Amino acid sequence: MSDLATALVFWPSAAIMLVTGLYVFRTSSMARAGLLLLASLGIEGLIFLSLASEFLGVLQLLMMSGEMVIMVFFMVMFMADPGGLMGMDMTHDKRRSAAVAAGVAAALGAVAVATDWPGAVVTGAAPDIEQIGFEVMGRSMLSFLFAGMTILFAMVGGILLAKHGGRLGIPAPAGEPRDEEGAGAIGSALAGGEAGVEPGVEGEPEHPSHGSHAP
Amino acid sequence: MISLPVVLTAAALLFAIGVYGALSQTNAIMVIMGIELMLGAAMLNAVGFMRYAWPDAASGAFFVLVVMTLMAVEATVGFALVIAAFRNRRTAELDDLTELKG
Amino acid sequence: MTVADMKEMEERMIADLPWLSPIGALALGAIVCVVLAIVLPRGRQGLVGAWAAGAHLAAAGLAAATWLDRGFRVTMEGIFVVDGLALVLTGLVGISGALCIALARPSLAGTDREGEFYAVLTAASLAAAVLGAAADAALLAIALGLSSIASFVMTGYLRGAPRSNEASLKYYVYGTVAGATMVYGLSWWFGLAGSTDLRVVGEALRDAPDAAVIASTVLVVAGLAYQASLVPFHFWAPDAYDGAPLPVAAYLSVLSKLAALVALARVLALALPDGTAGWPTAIALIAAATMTLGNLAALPQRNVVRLLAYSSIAQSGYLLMGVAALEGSDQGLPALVYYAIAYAATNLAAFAVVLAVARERRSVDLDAFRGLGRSHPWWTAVLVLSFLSLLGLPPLAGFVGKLEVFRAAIDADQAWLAVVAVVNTVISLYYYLRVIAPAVLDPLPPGPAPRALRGASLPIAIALLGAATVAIGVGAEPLLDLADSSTMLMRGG
Amino acid sequence: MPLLTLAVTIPIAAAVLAAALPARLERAPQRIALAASFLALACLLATWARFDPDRGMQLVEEATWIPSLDVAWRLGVDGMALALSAMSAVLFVASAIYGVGPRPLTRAAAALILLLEGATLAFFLAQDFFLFYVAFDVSLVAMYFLIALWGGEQRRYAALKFFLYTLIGSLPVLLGIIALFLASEPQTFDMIRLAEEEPFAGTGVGASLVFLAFLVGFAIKTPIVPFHTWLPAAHVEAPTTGSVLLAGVLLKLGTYGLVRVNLQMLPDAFAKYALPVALLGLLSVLYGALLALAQSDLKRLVAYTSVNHMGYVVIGVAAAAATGISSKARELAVDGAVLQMVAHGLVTGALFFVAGFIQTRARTRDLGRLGGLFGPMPVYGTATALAFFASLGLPGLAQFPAELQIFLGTFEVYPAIAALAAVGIVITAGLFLLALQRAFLGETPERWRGLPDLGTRELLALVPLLVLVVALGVYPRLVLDVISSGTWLLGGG
Amino acid sequence: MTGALLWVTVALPAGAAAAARVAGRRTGWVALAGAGAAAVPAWALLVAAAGGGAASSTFTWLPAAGGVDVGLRLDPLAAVMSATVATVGVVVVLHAGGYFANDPRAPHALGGLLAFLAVMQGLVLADGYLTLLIFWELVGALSARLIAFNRDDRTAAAGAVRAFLTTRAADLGFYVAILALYAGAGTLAFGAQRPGGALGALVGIGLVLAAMGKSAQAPLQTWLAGAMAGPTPVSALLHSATMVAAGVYLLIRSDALLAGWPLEVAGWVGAITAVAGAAVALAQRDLKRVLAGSTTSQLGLMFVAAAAGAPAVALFHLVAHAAGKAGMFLATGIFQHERGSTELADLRGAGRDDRAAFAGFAIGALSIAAVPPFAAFWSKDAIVGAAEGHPAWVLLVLIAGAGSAAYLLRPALVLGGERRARGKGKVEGGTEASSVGAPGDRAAVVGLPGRGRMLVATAALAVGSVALGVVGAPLANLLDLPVPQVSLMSVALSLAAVAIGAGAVLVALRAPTALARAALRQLYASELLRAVVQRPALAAAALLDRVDARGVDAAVDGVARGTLRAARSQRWVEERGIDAGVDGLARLVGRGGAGTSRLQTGRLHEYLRDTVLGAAAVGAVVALTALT
Repeated sequence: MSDLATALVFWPSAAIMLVTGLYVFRTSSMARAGLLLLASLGIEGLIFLSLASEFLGVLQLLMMSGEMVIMVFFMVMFMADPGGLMGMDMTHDKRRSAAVAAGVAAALGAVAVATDWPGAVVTGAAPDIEQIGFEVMGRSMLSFLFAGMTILFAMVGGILLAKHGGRLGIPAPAGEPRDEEGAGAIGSALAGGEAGVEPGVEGEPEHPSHGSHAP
Repeated sequence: MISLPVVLTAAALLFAIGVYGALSQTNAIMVIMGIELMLGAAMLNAVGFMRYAWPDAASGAFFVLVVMTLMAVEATVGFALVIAAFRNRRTAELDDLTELKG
Repeated sequence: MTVADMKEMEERMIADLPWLSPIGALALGAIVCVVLAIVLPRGRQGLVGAWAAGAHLAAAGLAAATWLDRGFRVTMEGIFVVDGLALVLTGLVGISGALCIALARPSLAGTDREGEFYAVLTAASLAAAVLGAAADAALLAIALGLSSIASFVMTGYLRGAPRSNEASLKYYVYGTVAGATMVYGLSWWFGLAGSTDLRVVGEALRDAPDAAVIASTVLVVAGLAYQASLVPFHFWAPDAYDGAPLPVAAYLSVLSKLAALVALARVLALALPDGTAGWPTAIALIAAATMTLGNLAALPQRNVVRLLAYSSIAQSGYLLMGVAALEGSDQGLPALVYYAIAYAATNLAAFAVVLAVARERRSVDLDAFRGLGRSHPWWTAVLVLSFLSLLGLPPLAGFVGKLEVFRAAIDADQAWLAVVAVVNTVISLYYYLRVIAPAVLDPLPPGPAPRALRGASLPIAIALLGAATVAIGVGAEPLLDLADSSTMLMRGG
Repeated sequence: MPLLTLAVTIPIAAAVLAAALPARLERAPQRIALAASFLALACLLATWARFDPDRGMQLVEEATWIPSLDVAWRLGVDGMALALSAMSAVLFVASAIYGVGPRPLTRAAAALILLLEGATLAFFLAQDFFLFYVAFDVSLVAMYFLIALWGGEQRRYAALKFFLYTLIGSLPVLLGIIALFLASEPQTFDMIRLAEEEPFAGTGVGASLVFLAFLVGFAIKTPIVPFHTWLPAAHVEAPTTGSVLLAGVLLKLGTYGLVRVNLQMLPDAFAKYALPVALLGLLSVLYGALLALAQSDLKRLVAYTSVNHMGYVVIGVAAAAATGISSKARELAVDGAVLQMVAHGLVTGALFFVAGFIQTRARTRDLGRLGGLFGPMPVYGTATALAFFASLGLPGLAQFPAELQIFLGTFEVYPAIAALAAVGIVITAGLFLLALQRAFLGETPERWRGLPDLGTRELLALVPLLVLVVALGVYPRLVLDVISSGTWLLGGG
Repeated sequence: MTGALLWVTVALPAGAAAAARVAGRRTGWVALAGAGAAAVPAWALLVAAAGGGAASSTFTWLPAAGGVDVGLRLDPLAAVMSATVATVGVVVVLHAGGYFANDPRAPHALGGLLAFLAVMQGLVLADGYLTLLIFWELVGALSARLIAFNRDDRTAAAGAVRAFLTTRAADLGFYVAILALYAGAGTLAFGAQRPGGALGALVGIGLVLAAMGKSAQAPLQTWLAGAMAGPTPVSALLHSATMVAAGVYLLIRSDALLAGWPLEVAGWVGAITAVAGAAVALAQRDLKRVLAGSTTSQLGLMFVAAAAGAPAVALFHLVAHAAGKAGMFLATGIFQHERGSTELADLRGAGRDDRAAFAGFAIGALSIAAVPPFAAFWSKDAIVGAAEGHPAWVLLVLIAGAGSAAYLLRPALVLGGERRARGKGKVEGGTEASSVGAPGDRAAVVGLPGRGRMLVATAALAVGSVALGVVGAPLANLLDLPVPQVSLMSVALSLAAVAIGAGAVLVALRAPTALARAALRQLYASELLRAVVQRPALAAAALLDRVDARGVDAAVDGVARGTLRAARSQRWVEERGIDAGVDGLARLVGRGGAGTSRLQTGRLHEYLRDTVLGAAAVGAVVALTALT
């Protein structure tokens, strides 16, 4: 891609990416926020494309579309006022957060601009897909495998944390004597002395599947 | 035209937006979004560097892949946690999580 | 790169495989755990734990065998270093991980995700072992990621308990922010070096512009420092330990922390050779801040778990003295290694007793420890020994450890840091005594006798850890030899 | 034969044996304690026979332990170590004979007493700081349990106070040891070498701080006013044997350390601070004497006289520190101080036995309630009078030559302090005579008419001490020839 | 040879003491044999010394710093003292055999007496100040033990305690003197030169003070009166003849060391004590206390003699006084047995009942009152002569002489006067022996068990009082000192004084009541000592005890808050005591702990914010260190 084309894609994309990114946190609707994030990161994929990283750009677009759809689902499921109808504020400590963020931006931006970055200043090139393939299947094989492990255990962990009810969907046999010592003991350990609190698994709320539209 | 500092500055701004989100949002999901943006900024850096400084550095591309993986897996676990939290408290507001302190 | 090159590389990597056997054992163990957890009936999930523990011990054994038979080697085209530091960490992870499983087993028995828990724990151990051996930014990032994720999951294991949930969520947000920060910093390192290989990074950073080096280094350090709970990246730790199941807290305070510290040592030594950007001083300052804040914050605690959390933050500070002395002294690395071993045994022993008390008395308030000496003399003995070891009294493990880091600090011209550490040691006496004194001195409070605990794994673990706390101090010589001969390959490129 | 090692290990091994005995062997613990304490004494007497007073540190037994830190099992004797360890062994034999309270020793009591013996002997004989400190702390623990398990009504309070005070006191000692270790070149825990090389020669800030650390630690143990408040409480509540050993042996740990460490290893710093230390000693002498004068509880009275008598030791050591190298006064003062430690051990041991005997008979130690005891208990009265007179420094009894030498040595340096300290002997004379008058003279009240005189076991425990008191008083060279501080005080061996 | 003899002299009585303890019923005779045997080497020493022999047997006692020696020595002074002690010892032991004839605790008493003889021999034979101090203190301890012989008697116990404490307090001077001497002269041998300056002053003051205490010189004389609560033979041996003379012996022994102002001080003390003691003696209502006052007074005269540069005279008077005063005590012991009391009121007419004993008493009294030709007449005249250079001392000595006549005539008149019908004497106070019964029962008196032995002993001393007048010159020769000159003037003066004193009693001139009361109460010396020493010490002790019980930090807090807190009893003390040290120190640190703990708010976004700020700080620090 030529410099001009790059510029033509990059500038507006970058602007949109940043604006949508910022508006993720300025909207009072969680669904909107999710969509904005999707947009922002999707646009980032476009930028990747413009910066000659076609493989990564495409990958980013695909990932984001998948991921963001899931995220929107979540928002609808769990958030108070997912549609932002109530206009409620989801922020705290905004001024100081903004100041800190501005400071971070200033510091990083200043260093980024001021630094005489090393390396060849080239145009129009980036590692091509073959190089990436060699990298993945060669030097970074171990890391790649490890990334796979990470995904596996993120899934396992996610299920562990999120799935409700008996093990792997098999309901506990009725009448089986439950070892209350196990869960109870840990529970009390965490409760830090509040004996009697039995936050056993059975104590979970039954159907937390949607948010309450409390006034 | 475009040059490396421009890309890096854009990434820095994106990162700062992510930081702002992580700091200012009361809702866990929103905070996760901020984190996604921060990771996105890191990817943008790497891509920028590959384009303008190290065209042959495939390890950078792999690094971006890794970051994408991280985005995905962290989101997965994050959502799972939010579900669990919601089951317990019917809320994912971080401001409510103040039982542990001191 | 040609196909022939590729072939050659492939052969080299295959030849490297024996050096990877320890982490291979953990990886295999973790995956089989998942399968077993699915396959085995609910009453048999304990077998998953046994398998996981076996995998841990196998990893430790393979690490020892690797050290003895094969020696040290940079493997996988330079991204994975099998040297003394990494092998010691792997061994520690193996043994401590197995002990953590033994600690966790009584609490977990009968819960609904027992098998998966062991799987996740083993994955965390795998991540810890890899973290300590990674010499590549991408591997580092993903290893920290897996380590973090597994930790979050374990912390939040008690889904029904709001405290566990809260702890996990806080840990998660804090950890992912810190991880993202590190990734951002690593991306700059890549930009400065043109490679994610930390050795190449080290060469590049030597001459790179200061501002970029400093900024990126701070960002990278943030990620590792958070997992090592160093000030100012420690905020998650007390809350997470407090809310997590106690065996998990023990795991986090030992394995995750040590892995992060080892990774920190390696990353700093590789990427910033010869103290580029003056990091030894900065690390020394962080060490001083960490031990001071940890000790001060521990003073008012009444919750023994939180107290131990702050204590372990303070211990991170002492451990970090070894890292700070890496450049200035040959004794820095041995000090770090020995202290890590001593700390692992000691802190696990402390947590084990606290866990036992929590299970029996359903409280971890200071008052729950009153009169412990009357009802459980052996627990109390181990508790006292471990706390005194944390304090650093001879002949316990902690004493030799402190001595080693003091030595290293002085040898590295950081005597001021040793002085700070000494002052901190004095402060820490107070809160350790706050637990020990009522446990040893008070009579048993009136009330119904608590239920006796069933099962042998916890008492055995307590006994082993107590013995180790003493033995590592009294028989320090072999371990000091080990520490002395543990090296860090590829230092300085 | 490694006699010193045997002297340390036999009691400890016997302690383990006694603890492991089946409960039905009722008399076995006492027999084991007796046999072990006699064997330890025999080892030390054999050492005494082989001892050459003209050489300093000698008969060193050394076994490697942790060579990396130059920690070793180093035992050795010079005059002070031999005299004090032999005196301790005698007191332990007496304690083993008497048991705890009126009954024979139980398993736990025998084990604790033997553990205490092993620890204190190790402390006196240790020429390695590692061992020195471990022994220091183990003795504390054993004594704590002696008080806490067999003490009087407020034993918990007393034990707690004792424990906290002395544990807090031991921490500065540890820090001082670490400082000495780190400052030595090459670094070592070898006390003989540290005494020769004096890593903290001079009076710089470092030397002063290390000196103060040791001083505070030993001052609490000794105890020097104002660190003495734990002592009366501990003594009043401790069982008879506990008091005997606490006063007779454990207090010497402080003054021994003062000589061994502060005087031998930090002479310059001590010279700088000699005057304040001597003034503290003087304060102890007068304060202890006056407080003792105000007591009506016999044990409290004796406890406070210990403060007084240890004050003399402190004065003597301080005076020795103030004088230059190899002056006459220095030798006199240190000879006197060491002899005073030995004499005080025997005399105070006897005094606490005496107090314990009346406690078991009359169930009170209140001098106001007692009276006319000479009538029913002439033997007891005579023994008490002898012990009293010994304690008030009557010539012909053990403490006179000790105190005289301290005065002679001190007067050349601090005439005013020596003269004022001599006032202490008048006050102690007063308090002992008044006690004698109140408790033993006058008409015997009806309630004490039937008190039985001393039994065989009591005599067996007490008489040897009194015989030694007389022997040392008549011919102090029995011990002084061995002490011969001139040969070892300046290091070398 | 002579060296061994020295040790034998000390060891024999000690061995005899042990033998007497186990001798059972025959203890009196065993003790006598022991004392007699012990006298042999003592006299042998005197003979050797008379033949010009001198010896020393020492050994290193404290090996440090070149060694400090102890040992015994023979020189004329030591020999004379030793012989005196041994001889009086034999006589007193003989008497005591009778005195304790019916007492089951006789072995205890006789053993004590013999043990005392052993240490007294050690004292007089000591070579060097260290040895002297050792025996000096031992003598004091044994004295206390013997005074408290009658253990049911509270007065005796109190007397013993007071005797020991007073002398030991004075011995503080001895200690300090030894320290100063060693520091100044580097030796503790006799004959050392007094060091100059402050050290010399300490030596002088210290030794004089020690001598004053032992010899019961004003104002430390009160213990001697208290000591009279002991058995009478003990009073005879310790508190008249030998032990109390040790102070004089010390002055004589330290003649050279104390030359100059220290002796001047001693002289003044002696002269004043001589008068004060006489006054005290005059006012007493108890015979033994009369004799005690007299002893004080006579010892004062010896001080004067020693101070006036006539140690031979002092020694002469010491010997003469020993015979006379011991004789009187022994006779008193007989009366005591007969009347069960030593109160003068109870003894009225006792001399008529027992004329033999009265004769012994009278001869002793005449001697002490300086009636010619009895022994003390010569010695006292010599004192007057020796003090010529000090007119004031002469005057005081003469007054004391008059006083002695008066205070001795008074009891003599009582003893020899008409019996007065009266019930059984008061039993409390010095009634360790069985009293015979009502006064006037002469048969009972004669049949008193042990009376024979007591009489023989009394008689022996009476002979001494008669005969010893001639030893003045030989003594002086033996000691190689100027022979006391008895001038007509001094004879006349002292005779006049005696006459005045006796006359005053005969005309029943009464002293002003206030003075009499003061004299009866030891001129308030006890009150003085109590106010100056005892009360402050006890008050300080009590105060410190209160302070200490509340923990040392309470003292810092001030008295006001301290008293307030006292109300809050034991509980407070406990908590405060334990935690004060730990908490107080840690409070500051703890505040820091609370502060850092407050950072942990539990609010995640604040954690993150603080972390970013902290990281920024770290970055800033790194940047600073990297750029500088």
